[in-house]
Amino acid sequence: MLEVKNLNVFYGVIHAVKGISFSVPDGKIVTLIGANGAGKSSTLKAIAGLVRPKGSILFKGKEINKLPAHEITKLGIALVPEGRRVFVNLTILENLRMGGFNKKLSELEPLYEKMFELFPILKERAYQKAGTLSGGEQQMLAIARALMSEPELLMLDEPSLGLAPLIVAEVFDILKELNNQGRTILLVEQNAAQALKLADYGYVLENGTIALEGEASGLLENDEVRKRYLGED
Amino acid sequence: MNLTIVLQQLVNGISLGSLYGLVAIGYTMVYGVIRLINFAHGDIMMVGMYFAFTGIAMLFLPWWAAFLLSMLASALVGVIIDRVAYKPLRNASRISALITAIGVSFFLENSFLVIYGGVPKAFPVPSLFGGAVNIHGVIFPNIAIITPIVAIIFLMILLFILHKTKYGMAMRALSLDFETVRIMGVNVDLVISVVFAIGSFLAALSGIFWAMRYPAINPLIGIMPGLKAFAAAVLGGIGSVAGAAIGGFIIGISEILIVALFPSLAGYKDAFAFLFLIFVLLFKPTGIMGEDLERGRF
Amino acid sequence: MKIDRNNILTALSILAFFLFVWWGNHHLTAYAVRIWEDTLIFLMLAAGYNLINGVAGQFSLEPNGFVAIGAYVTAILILTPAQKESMFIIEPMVPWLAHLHMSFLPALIIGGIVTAIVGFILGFPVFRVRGDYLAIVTLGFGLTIRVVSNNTITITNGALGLKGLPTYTNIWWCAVWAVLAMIVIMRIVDSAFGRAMKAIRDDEDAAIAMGINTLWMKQIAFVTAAFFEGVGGGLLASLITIISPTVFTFFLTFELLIIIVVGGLGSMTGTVIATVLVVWGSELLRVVEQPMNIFGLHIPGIPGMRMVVFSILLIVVMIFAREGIMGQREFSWDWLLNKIKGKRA
Amino acid sequence: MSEVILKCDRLTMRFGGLTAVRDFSIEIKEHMIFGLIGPNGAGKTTAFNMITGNLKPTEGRIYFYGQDITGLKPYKIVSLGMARTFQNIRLFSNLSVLENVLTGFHHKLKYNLIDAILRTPRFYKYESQMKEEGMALLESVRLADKANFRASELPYGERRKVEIARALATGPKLLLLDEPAAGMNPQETLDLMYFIQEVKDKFNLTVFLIEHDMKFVMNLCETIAVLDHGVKIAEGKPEEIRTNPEVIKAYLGDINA
Repeated sequence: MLEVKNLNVFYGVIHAVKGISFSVPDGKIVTLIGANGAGKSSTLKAIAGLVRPKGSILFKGKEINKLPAHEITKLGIALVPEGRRVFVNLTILENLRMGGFNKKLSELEPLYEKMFELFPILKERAYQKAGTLSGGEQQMLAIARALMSEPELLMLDEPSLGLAPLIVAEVFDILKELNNQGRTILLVEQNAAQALKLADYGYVLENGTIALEGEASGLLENDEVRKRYLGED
Repeated sequence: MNLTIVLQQLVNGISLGSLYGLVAIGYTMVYGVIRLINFAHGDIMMVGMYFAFTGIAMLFLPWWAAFLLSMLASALVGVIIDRVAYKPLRNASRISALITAIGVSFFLENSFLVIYGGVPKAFPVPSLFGGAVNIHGVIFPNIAIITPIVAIIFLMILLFILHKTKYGMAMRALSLDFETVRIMGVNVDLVISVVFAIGSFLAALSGIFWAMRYPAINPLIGIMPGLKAFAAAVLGGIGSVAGAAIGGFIIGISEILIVALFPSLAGYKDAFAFLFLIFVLLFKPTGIMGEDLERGRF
Repeated sequence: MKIDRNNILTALSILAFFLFVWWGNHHLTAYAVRIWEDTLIFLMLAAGYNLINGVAGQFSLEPNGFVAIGAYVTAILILTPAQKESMFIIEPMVPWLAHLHMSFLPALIIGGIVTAIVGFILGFPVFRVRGDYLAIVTLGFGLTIRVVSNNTITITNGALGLKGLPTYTNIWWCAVWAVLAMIVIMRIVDSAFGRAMKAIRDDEDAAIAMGINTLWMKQIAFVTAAFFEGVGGGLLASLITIISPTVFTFFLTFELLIIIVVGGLGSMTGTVIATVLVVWGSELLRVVEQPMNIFGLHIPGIPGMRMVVFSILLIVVMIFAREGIMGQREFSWDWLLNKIKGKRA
Repeated sequence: MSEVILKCDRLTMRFGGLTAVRDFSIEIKEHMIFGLIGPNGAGKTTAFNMITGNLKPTEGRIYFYGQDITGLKPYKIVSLGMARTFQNIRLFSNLSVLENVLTGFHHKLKYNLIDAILRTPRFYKYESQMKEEGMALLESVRLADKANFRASELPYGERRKVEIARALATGPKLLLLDEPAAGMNPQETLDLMYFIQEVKDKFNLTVFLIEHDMKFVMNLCETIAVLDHGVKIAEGKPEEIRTNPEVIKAYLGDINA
């Protein structure tokens, strides 16, 4: 579904992503793990069109590298940004409406229902400001908001960041469920253990390059990964 | 002072206040989405006046056509200013954008000075706005009655757009989180352009009514009302459209009443808004309707 | 040892500068001397402005208001009682000011001190808020000063202004004050106070968490700027000999803003370079406002064109060269000596 | 028996209608490492901000070494001996590492503005003394070789250490760390754990920290308090917290399974 070739991201003089290539096959969960500053977020932002990269990004065979962010969203890629970034001054329903910005009014109603089914907590509080939600609830809302555009590819940037272990488990359960429903997922995580348990395939990023890649289960067994990213001795 | 005079002054104050309010809305909306005090906003008032003046006095258009064209053209000027001067600085520090805004303000004032000269021009007032009505022995100038009505109509339209349309919702969502709004599939640059267009349109509207109230216009005429409108926006809590309108009324009415009650202070009336502003900042730094300066909302 | 060497080099270059002033005073045209006087006064104003704006990062638009205060105070003090009596024709001057008269130096210093006091008082409300609000309130303050000077007829003679001021200002006054201002301001910058100001500029919350009394640091920067702007106003008043409420407009602030932005916000070296560039450039630009004859073609002068060019310049600098000439860097003797050594090696 | 360094007595913070922290009471004894955990938005940072004076509590009192410090200005509290770091590292990015540290000395500055302007002997004396102390401090946290780097040039992990060193420069007795391990990988986190332990012993500190990384908190802290929806639901030794049913329900989930 997604084919990234020789991707480079620069911030001024800083070379954040140095020519990485990877692919996300249909219906799979692929994860990018690595330390802070390894270039994981930059990669996601590049795919979403928030930074201008060099290289090639093919989505369903179409080159999207030069497209503006809102056009990329329309093609069927949604990003759940790092730190959730829900619109705190908007109600939960309005947040969902923002997620489905380019949907027709008639399409929205069933989508709301679907989201409320997936995240019952949102239904109870549909008319409250998103700022009143707890961190975990905001993460749910951020995922629901992304799903409102009915994306074929769902990208998540550190969904476990700053969440209680309890909530992290819940979030990962939901991702599993979404994947079971056939959604393709690209997941960026520092919480390597849980990301690899969930994913089909994993890439380890180090200093802007791919240091390791392989089946997620294989990476979980890899000594190097265990030592550096799972904190095991 | 008897009741008639009080009433007259009150109507006068409401009318002036609605002019400040219309300009204040532009400040507040632009600040709400891109966190920029658009110094040049007051000058858009002046631009609107000169465009309308050109339409009536030089192109001999009917007044309504001249007014409408002027407002549309001013909206376009607002959009161009944003695209040319502010957009390249979206990711720069706020101080850079603010300095640029001062540059734009200066540019507008001086290019109109170059084009139209520094000598004040007499603004042609259409007869509809020129007369006065006598209600039970109290004389009200037409303009003083029409102004608040027009202002309130446009305010209602604006509030409808903000709260009932998806683009209005996008404007409210924008407050400094461009990235997230962008990945919702929203063309953020377009939304920001719309904000500038609305703000400039209303500023031009206010400018035209200002020019009919005080019918001599010059290229520096926008500075003072612009600043007072800014004071009104802060007073109302910057980021809040309703607050801006209320702030405008408060500044307008108190300015008129103070001059009416203490004629000896008339010379200081232009300084009054700032004392008011400083006072507000001292005791309620977030304004009347505002809660948190760092969190925008309409 | 190193510090001594640098101090000696600095002292020598100041001496060289005064030699240049002495030479220029005798050999340059009156016009050139006048522009050097402008340049030096602007240098003092810009250095103060850069302290509050660039170093402490508080975006204030105070200069024209403060310069006006300094100019009025100095002017009132150096006018003779007889001059005042003949000038105040609408209403007589208040008696306690009408008989006050003193020489230039104390008048300048009092002008600076009064301005500093006004700045100190103004600082309390305006520094309660951060960022943009400061800009607009200080801008409003400048306009308020104009309104006040227009209305306090028994002190300022209202719209008629004050005329026939004694012309004390010469290049020596300007040079000595400019050097003094530079030394004082650079020493503040290069001390714990300057560090605290820069800390506030970079991250105010973190500065507070370091135990820095941020209001106090901002006040030091603001009051220092106010003092030198007040003195600069006094020098300008005696240089142009006529002041009125419309003399010190926002254009003055605007010019200073261009100077510190072009030089690089926070860099005093940049301020020096940019002051010379902008003041002299501004003189050259007068050409566009004068009628010209090119190949028999008569082009009328366009008043206001200079300011249009200026505002475009500012916008272009902000968009394409935000860091200005120097960024936040400063000239230092060590850097220069290393450079020279490097070339030899 | 060691002395109580910090005591919070029924702290409550309301923002408009929202109660961020309710009746928060803790006592921290000297020389301990005290951890505060809880889900995002539980009010941990708000509690910190009240203690450091950035927020004035709606109700309740704060005592530092028995002295009531409620409502004191942050810079006053710093000079009493309390320093903090921020969740997202906030260094002065245009200052050098050494200059960053020197700002921490500011509240006990021994020369005044006149000394600085006239460059009196006192200025030179204390300026060089400060620089020596600053270098000594950087030396002791093994950052001396980075002294002249601009803060923004350092890698993430080192920036966190500089931020802690800068806080140490204020001469604190109590050090508050707001999510020090956020954004670090296991290796960096481990590193930081030793660093904090080392700094604590070397500077004779009491440490109060907020953290999400369970491993980090459990290994480092002697006492842990758990905050949920602004209310303290538990306090105790790590093993007690780990097995506290309420904490498991609200926060930990079934991580031990």
